Formats: sequence, C-alpha cells, structure tokens
Amino acid sequence: MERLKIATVWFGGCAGCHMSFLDLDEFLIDLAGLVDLVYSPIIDCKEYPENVDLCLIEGAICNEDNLELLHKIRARTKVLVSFGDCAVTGNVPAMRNQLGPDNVANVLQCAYIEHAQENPRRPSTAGIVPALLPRVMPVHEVVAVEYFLPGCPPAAANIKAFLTQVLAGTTPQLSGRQIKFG
Amino acid sequence: MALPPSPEKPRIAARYLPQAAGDKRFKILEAHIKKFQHRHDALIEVLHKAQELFGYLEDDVLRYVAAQLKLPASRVYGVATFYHFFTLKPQGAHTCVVCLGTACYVKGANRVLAAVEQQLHIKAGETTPDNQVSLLTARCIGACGIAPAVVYDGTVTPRQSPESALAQINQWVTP
Amino acid sequence: MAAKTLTIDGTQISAENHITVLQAATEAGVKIPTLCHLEGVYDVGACRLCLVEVKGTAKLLPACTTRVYEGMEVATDSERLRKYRRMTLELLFAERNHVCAVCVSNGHCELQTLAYSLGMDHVRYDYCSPKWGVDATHRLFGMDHNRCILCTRCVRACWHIEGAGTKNVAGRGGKSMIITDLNEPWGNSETCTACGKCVSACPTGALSAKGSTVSEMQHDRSKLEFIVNAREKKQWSV
Amino acid sequence: MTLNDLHQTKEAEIAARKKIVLRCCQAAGCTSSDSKGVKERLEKAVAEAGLQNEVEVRGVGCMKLCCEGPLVQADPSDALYVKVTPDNAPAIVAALKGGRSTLAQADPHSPFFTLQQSIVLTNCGVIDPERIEAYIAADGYQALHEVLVEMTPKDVVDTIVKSGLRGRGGAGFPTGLKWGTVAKSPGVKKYIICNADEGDPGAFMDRSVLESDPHSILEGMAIAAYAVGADQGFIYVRAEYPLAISRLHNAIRQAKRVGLLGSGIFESPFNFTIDIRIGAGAFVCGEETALMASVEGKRGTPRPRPPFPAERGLWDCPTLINNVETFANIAPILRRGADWFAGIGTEKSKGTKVFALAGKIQNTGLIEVPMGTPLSTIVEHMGGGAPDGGRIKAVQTGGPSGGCIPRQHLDTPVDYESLTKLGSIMGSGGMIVMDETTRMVDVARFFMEFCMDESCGKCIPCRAGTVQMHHLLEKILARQATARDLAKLEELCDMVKNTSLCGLGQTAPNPVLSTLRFFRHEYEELLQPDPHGPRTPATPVPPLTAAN
Repeated sequence: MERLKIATVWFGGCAGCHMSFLDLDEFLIDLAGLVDLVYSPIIDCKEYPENVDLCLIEGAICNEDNLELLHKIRARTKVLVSFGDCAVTGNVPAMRNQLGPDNVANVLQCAYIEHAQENPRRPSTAGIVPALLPRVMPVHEVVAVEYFLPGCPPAAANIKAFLTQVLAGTTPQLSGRQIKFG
Repeated sequence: MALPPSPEKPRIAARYLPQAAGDKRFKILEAHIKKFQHRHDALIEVLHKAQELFGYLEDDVLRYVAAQLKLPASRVYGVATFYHFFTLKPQGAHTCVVCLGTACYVKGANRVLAAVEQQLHIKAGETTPDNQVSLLTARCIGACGIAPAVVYDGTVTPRQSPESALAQINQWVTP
Repeated sequence: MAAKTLTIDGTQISAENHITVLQAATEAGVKIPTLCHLEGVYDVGACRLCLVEVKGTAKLLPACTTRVYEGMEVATDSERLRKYRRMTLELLFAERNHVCAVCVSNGHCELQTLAYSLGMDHVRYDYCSPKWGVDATHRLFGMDHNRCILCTRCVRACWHIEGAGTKNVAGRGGKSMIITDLNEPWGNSETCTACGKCVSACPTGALSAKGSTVSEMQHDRSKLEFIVNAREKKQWSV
Repeated sequence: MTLNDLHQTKEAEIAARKKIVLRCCQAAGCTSSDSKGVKERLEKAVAEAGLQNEVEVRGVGCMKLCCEGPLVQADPSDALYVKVTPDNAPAIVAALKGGRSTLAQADPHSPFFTLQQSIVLTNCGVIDPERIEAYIAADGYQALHEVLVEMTPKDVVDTIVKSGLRGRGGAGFPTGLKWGTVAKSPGVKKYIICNADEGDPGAFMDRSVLESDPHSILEGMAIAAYAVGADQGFIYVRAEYPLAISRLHNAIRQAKRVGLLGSGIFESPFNFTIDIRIGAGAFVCGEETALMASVEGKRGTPRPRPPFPAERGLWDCPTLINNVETFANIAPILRRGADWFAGIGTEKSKGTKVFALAGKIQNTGLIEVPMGTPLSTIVEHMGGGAPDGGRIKAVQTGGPSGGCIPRQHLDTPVDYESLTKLGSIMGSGGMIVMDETTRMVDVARFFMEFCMDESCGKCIPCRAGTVQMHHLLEKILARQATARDLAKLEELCDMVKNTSLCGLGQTAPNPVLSTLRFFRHEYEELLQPDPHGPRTPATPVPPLTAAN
C-alpha cells in the first residue's frame, strides 16, 4: 500500500500546535515510517503539492496569503483537519474582530505606530506583506473541513490518537477532553 | 471586608439631586408614587410618569424611583432598559425641556418652543446633529406659578420668553 | 410523602412527589446537561440544555422546572436532544468572545466542559465578535462581559441568597448584560457586600477573583448550596 | 344599579335620539386626519342650518374602511362620505335635506361591508364610545346582570364551553376550558387580565375595539371574573395607544360611577374592579407569562409553563388571561346563547374573526367575517385585490409568528386548523397582502429582525438563534451564501422552534419556514455555488486511504 501523503500548514497562529506536533517524540519516528510529509513549515517545500491525502491546518485565516493558500490546499487535498483552536475558532488572532469593521487600521496603528520604538511606519510596499483581511476567520468559515482537533495547543496525545486512527484506516473519532477548547 | 462608611443620608431627592430643590417634578413624581402606595408593581407606571415629567430617565430619577419604591437600583435599571418606550440618555450635551403644561401654554410656551425649534433647526424630541442640544417637552413640571418655565440642563428657569430662551440656547451652540 | 413511579431512559425509578425531573434523574444517577441550573438558587429554565422528551407531550420540557408525575416516561439523551444541545452551545460560543485559551476559567469552565462532553468540536455559525467590556473596578472581583452567557446565576445568587439585589440584567435580547446597581462600576457599588456569591455561582470566566490569571479561576459553586442548606434546612454539611 | 335602572337608562337614551344621525369616526386612524375638526364643523353646520333638533352629530368608533378616512355616515340614508375635510361639513348637512352632493362617497353596499358579520364590531362605528349610556342602549351590561342574578359561575363556564369560543390572541386555546381551569384552581385571590398588548406590526383590531366599544371589554371581563371567582382585573394596554387608554379610563370611571364596577354589582355579592397597566414597548409581553411579569412591574420575561397562569399566575394566584377580542365576544354569547354562537363559523372554529387588512390591497381597514371564510373572499372581494392592477402574491397572517400563504392557497378557509396546516397561524388578526413586487426572502428577513430585536434574551435559542438566522438571511440576500448556509438556516429554524422558552422564540422561525415552503426558489436563486462542493453531513468524509 502506498504511503499517505500528509501536509501541515501554519496560518495565523503561534506555531504552538506545530510544537505540540513535535512533542509526539518517538511517535514521529513511527510516523516517518508510515507517511510522507509532503508540505510543512518544518520541511523545505515551496509549493503545496497536488494529491495530498491529509492536511493539518494550524492557525486562523488572517490575510490574503492565508486565503489564497487555503483555497489551493482545499483543491489539492482530500481531507482537511482544523488543527488547534486558532484554526477551529479563530482564537486569539480573531480577537481583533472585536474592534469592529475597521480593526485592521487599528491593529496596524497599534503595532507599527504606537508601539514602534524607532521609525514608526506602516509596511506598505505592495507585494511584500500580504494585506490583512477585514475579519479573521476560522478555517471552516472559508472552506469545508472534515475534522476538527481543537486545543491550544492540542495535546500531543490527542494528535497521536487522531493520527493513529487515521493510519489504521478508521474514521477518526475523538471525544471528551480530547476535543477540549483551550 | 469593610465597606466605605455610609454617607449621611438626608432626604433622597436632596441627596441625589442638590439641584432639584426647586424642581417640582420630583414632587409630582412623589405624589404619583404615593398614589400607588409605593407598591413594587407600580414601577413601570412610575417610570412612565417620570419620563413624562423629565423627558428621559436620567440616573438620578432612577435612583429616586428606586429609593421611593424601596427597590434595588439594579432592578429599576433592568426594567427601564428592557422596555423600548423608556429612554435613559439625553441625546445631546445640553437639554432644553419646554413645559407645555396648561399654565405655561397659555402664557406662550408654544411660542418659546417654536423659537427654539427654529433656532436649532430641529423639532421637539430631536437632538441637534452635533449632539449639542436635545429639545424636549414636558406635560407639566408643576412650575405653574412661574410660567412659562423652561428647564435648561436640569435647572428650572422661570418666566421665559422667546428672547430669553434663545439667549440661553445661544450660549450652548457655536453659531 | 407520596412517591411517584416514572421511567427515565427506560429505567423505572421512584421519586418523591413534587421534585423535578432533574432532581429525580440526578438521584437515579442519570446526568442531564445543565447550565443555568445551580444547586442553591431557584431555577428559571432559560438555557434549554436540560430539555427532555416526555412521552405524550409534543413539546420538549426543561428538566429543571418540570415536576415528576406518576407514569411519566422521560427520555434524556435522544439523538435529537444531543443535536439541539450541541447547537445551543454553538450559539453561545458564537454569541460573545469565549476565547478559552486565554480565559481565567480555562479548565474549570462549565461551558467548556459541556462543549467537549457533548461532542462540540467546532462552531458552525459565524462568530459575532461583539465588543464587550471588562469591569475591573471592584477591589476583589472582576467581571468580563465577553465571557458572560447570561445564565443569571449571579443575579439569582445576589437576590435570593445574599439578598442585596446588586446585580440584575439590563437591556434585552442579545444586548442584555449583567449590571451592578444602576449600571455603575462595580467598585462604586453601595449595595455590594463583596460576599463573592456571584463569583462562586458563575459557570464561566465572566466573574472571577482578582489576581487570577489564565486557568487559575476555580469557582466554588458548592458554597451556595451549603449556605442555603444551612439557612433553610439547618444542616451544615460541608 | 338595578335592572330597572338599566332599562330606564336605555329607554331614556333611545327616547332622546334624533331622527337623523351623522356618525363621525373618532378612532385613532381618522382622528389623525382631523376627524375631530370634521366633527366640530359638522356640529356647527347643523346649528347654522337650524337642524339641532333633528340631527345628531355623533362621534363613534372605527367605521372600518380606514384607508378612506375620515369617514362620516348618515343615518338613515346610509350615505357614506369618505376623506371628509372640515370644509365638507356644510355640504354634508345640506345633503341631509335632499340636496345633491358631489362629495366623495363609498358604497356601503359593497362586498367590503356586506360580507361582514358583526359580533365583536356590532357597536363599532355605531355608538359613542365615550358614553356608557350609549352602550347600555345597545343592550350593554344586560348579560352581566343576567349572569349575576340568574346564573351560577359554573353555568357561565358551561355556556362558554358550549359556544366553542377559542382564544382570539393567536393560539386558539378553547376559552371555556381555560375559564374552567381557573374556576377550579384553589385560591382565595384570583385575577383577570385582558391582554391588549397588540404588538404585531400591521395589526390594529384590538386598538379599534378598545377605542370603539370599551364597555364591551369591561362587561366581558366582569362576566369572566364572576365565572372564575376573581375580584380584580387588569387591562394591559400598550403605551402606543393613548386614545384607547383614555377611553378605557373613561369607561372604567363611568362604570364605577353607576355601580357596574366596584362592590356589590347589581346588588349581588359580586365585587370587581379593573386597573389599567400600560405597557412600555415590548412585543414579548404579548406572551402571557411575560405579560404577568410586566403587570408585576418587572422585566417582561416569560417563564416556563407549567405551571400555567390558570394555576399560578399573577403573584402566584390563579389568573385568567384572554385577549381583547375574546372578551368582546363574551357578552354577545351570553345575550344570544351558546347555540347561536356555535352556529356561526366552522366545526372547530366558531364565531367570527376580526382582521386588520393592510398592505398591497385596495381596501385597507377592519373586517369581521365568520370563521371559515375563504381567504380569497377576504382579499379579492372585500379587499378589492391588489391596487394598480397588480396581482396578489401572498397573504401574511399572524405577524412575526405567522407565515405567508401563497396565491395558490387563497381558497383556504380562514380557521385555526387550516392556517396552521399551511404553516401560518391565525394570530391576532393582522393580514398583510403582498403583491408580485414583494421579495419573500426580504419579508422573512424583516420579520426575523423584528423577532431578534424583540427577543427578551432570557433563553439561548431565541436570543442567539434569531441573531444567527438573521445573519444567514442577510448573507443570502447579499448573495454571499451557499447551500451549506441555507441548510444551516433550516436546521436553526427547527432548533429554535423546538427549544425556545416561549411563543416568541417558538414561532420566530415561522416566516422563514413558510416562505421556504412556498417560495424556496427565491432563496435558491440567491445562493452562490460552493467552490469546493458542499461537505455537509450528507456527503460522507472520503476514506483515508492513500491517494492513487
């Protein structure tokens, strides 16, 4: 049997979910023997490949780059997993939504002007920094998502439980504290 | 868990409303509350009367109602904000309440009102676009002896004419 | 007192007259999810999580306010009920800003616990992300309206156990909020006795003791039941 | 007061009547177009013509054809003048003496009038609502006398049961059954509440009855009080109806003065007083438990039932709540008998129903028709169809709790069951006609916004569910929604309907459900394709075997 092609992606989040993924420790070695990691911030691959079986998505959809890549991922991937609270709920990155429709201006003002120690200036060069979306969204608000693995971050044990079921060819089912937010 | 010592508690209206000494609206409201024997279930009726007298339900009025009915302030506030008919905020920085009670009316309160309306380009019940002045009317503030009376920012002012009203209004608005 | 015989989820049980379905179920070891219910304060039937199916009644009934009767047949855990309960929780999570990861009650929150217990792993509705404030003016406690689910436990505890009537609900609909006195800063309250019963009653991180940081706020909800039993039954069982 | 006094008042009133009566509408609709001025000028014109001894100018309640107001009708000639201005007064008076008038008139023999059958509106537009003598002359308070002197409370309840009367407030609960429950509930203190918190946008039946015939409500309430053993009544009327409030105050004062309210009514041991409670703008207070909370001076939030108000209502005492129109039916039933009433209407819906006809229709106004009258008769024949040659698309009944009945179902008889079967409800009687230019998704959004704004916020499904349903409808209208969103909307409708605490939430999805049922294509036309294909629970997740 051919090996599963797995990807992970990092959108608007703190990378904590990926850290938790790395906390899988020796299971990572088992995993390496069973799947191909075809795209991930922890491997060197520039373009999201075609025909991916499963993608773990960390982070909320915050900017135009996120949005574009997410659509590409959806088109090229069989099964998407919202991986961690930012992907599942928007979490901390989405807190700027509370500032209302003009939150982008507020956020940039706060980050680049008010708290700048030197050279207060908004990055504006086109094509360098992607524009922020007016509203941060959880992944499933943009594309269909098959599975949700909440947690901030999801505990390594839960990631392992999820992947073990996937590798066994069963429909992954997590329950109870395994799907706890936060 | 010592609480701050309670301040001395004179009559509630005087306590919350030092400026209300000459404001007969509170006396009218008190009479209304007495009519209902200070019963808790009269709260909505009392708020209706209060709004009729004051134009809106300012905090001091709500406190006064709470004290008179011996209800917690939170209950009074909860009820006042539940019903759309009640309004808690004066829309503008300044308020001008023209009494249209019978005594004031026959002494020309309507001309006072018309003059103010014309000056501010708004009608009674409205607020100027710059949120400076809200123009309200009252059924009767009980200041019949000094009619026509106008209440500027909570201060009852006697024997108003269109000219004196405009003089007051013009202090609020930058022409 | 006459006992009533009824079945809950197919099991026949005997219950005291006049008790609620929730009490009967609890005594029989059947757990019905609740959120606005709290031992010690009276019930309002508002959260709709404890809705159960009663044979012969088309409408779903709240277990917390429905009394048992002879021959009653109650189902507490149908697929339909589970679906409605999950949806109710999704609506709550979408309504305000329940960011568990940075909440004082993370790990000790009834809303959070219910969500995972009922299998809610994501919220399908768009988040409303409203802007609500935090009242940190009180010397001992804080109120974060972002976390409030308007269960009114704090209001009921304040009115009916402490008797102060400091807290109430203002506004209506989605704009409802828990207020102190005349919607004043909590710290300025003349009526608050700082007893902390409201904080004990809170199911989420909306009310917290000052100084608690993420995951540190554990509400001691049994205190209210303790006080009420002491007052009304003269029983001091800790 | 005794029966003799009642008869004397009636006879005196009839004896004082003049040959010719000019009835001039003084209900809220017409007074807002200066019908007061019309009345004054008519009186002046009569005096100038020296006809004071022959002609009476009488202010009356609603004359029904509200769109043509102010209305003036002459008795006995029947001439019905429309859109009358004060300046028309001399011409109207001149016409009384056989002069030809060129004033605008409506045909009092048009279907709008002839197809009506009046029980509730019998006195409406006929008698002066501000004079108790006028009500007494129309046989008013005779039923109360008969009840107090000749009937036991149980007889009264039995009569109402036998009449088949059902609550006119919306749900159609059998009135007699409700009365019987309150009567049987143990308790020394019991209350009667008249629900006059007519909150449905587009409904003004109750307002018209209150303004036109307030004593009929007082009499109905007094009879109910006797039947169930209550001695205190409340009328909960909305603040938006100042004229109704003032006429009720006036009526209560008059009834008290002559001893028809108070203690020892008709020299019996029966005591009854009525107080008015003024609402403050909360639609949810139409729900009976919320209304009771409001009467108690609290936030108008509902509570779960049971216990029903009949067992534990106001201040935990047994309480009977009926709406205005229900009480207006009581005295006629007792005067003319249960069998007479039960002979009108359909098998399960007895009597008549008052509707406020409005929207895209020629004749807007107030109508009363027997239960079971087909909708088409009401909107096409009586209402005159859509204006400007338009075509009726749907009829909305039941306000924000009701639904839209499409054109193809206009032959439906108007009764509780038939309307429910079509996903609408009888409601309190608002009937809004829509024509082809109406977008049904927008109608659904309008009502959802109403429910969202009026939700009290107590229970989660209604408070948060209406917000999400409204959001989804906005999204659909903005052409930003997909089939997934529509599925979510339908699922939410089901959930909010089945889990909300009170009637407001339980019926809030109805406008969406009924428009989806009959106008689903209008929703679907607005949907956007889902670029990635829907992954709703219906489409199974692909098995996680390796890609080929």
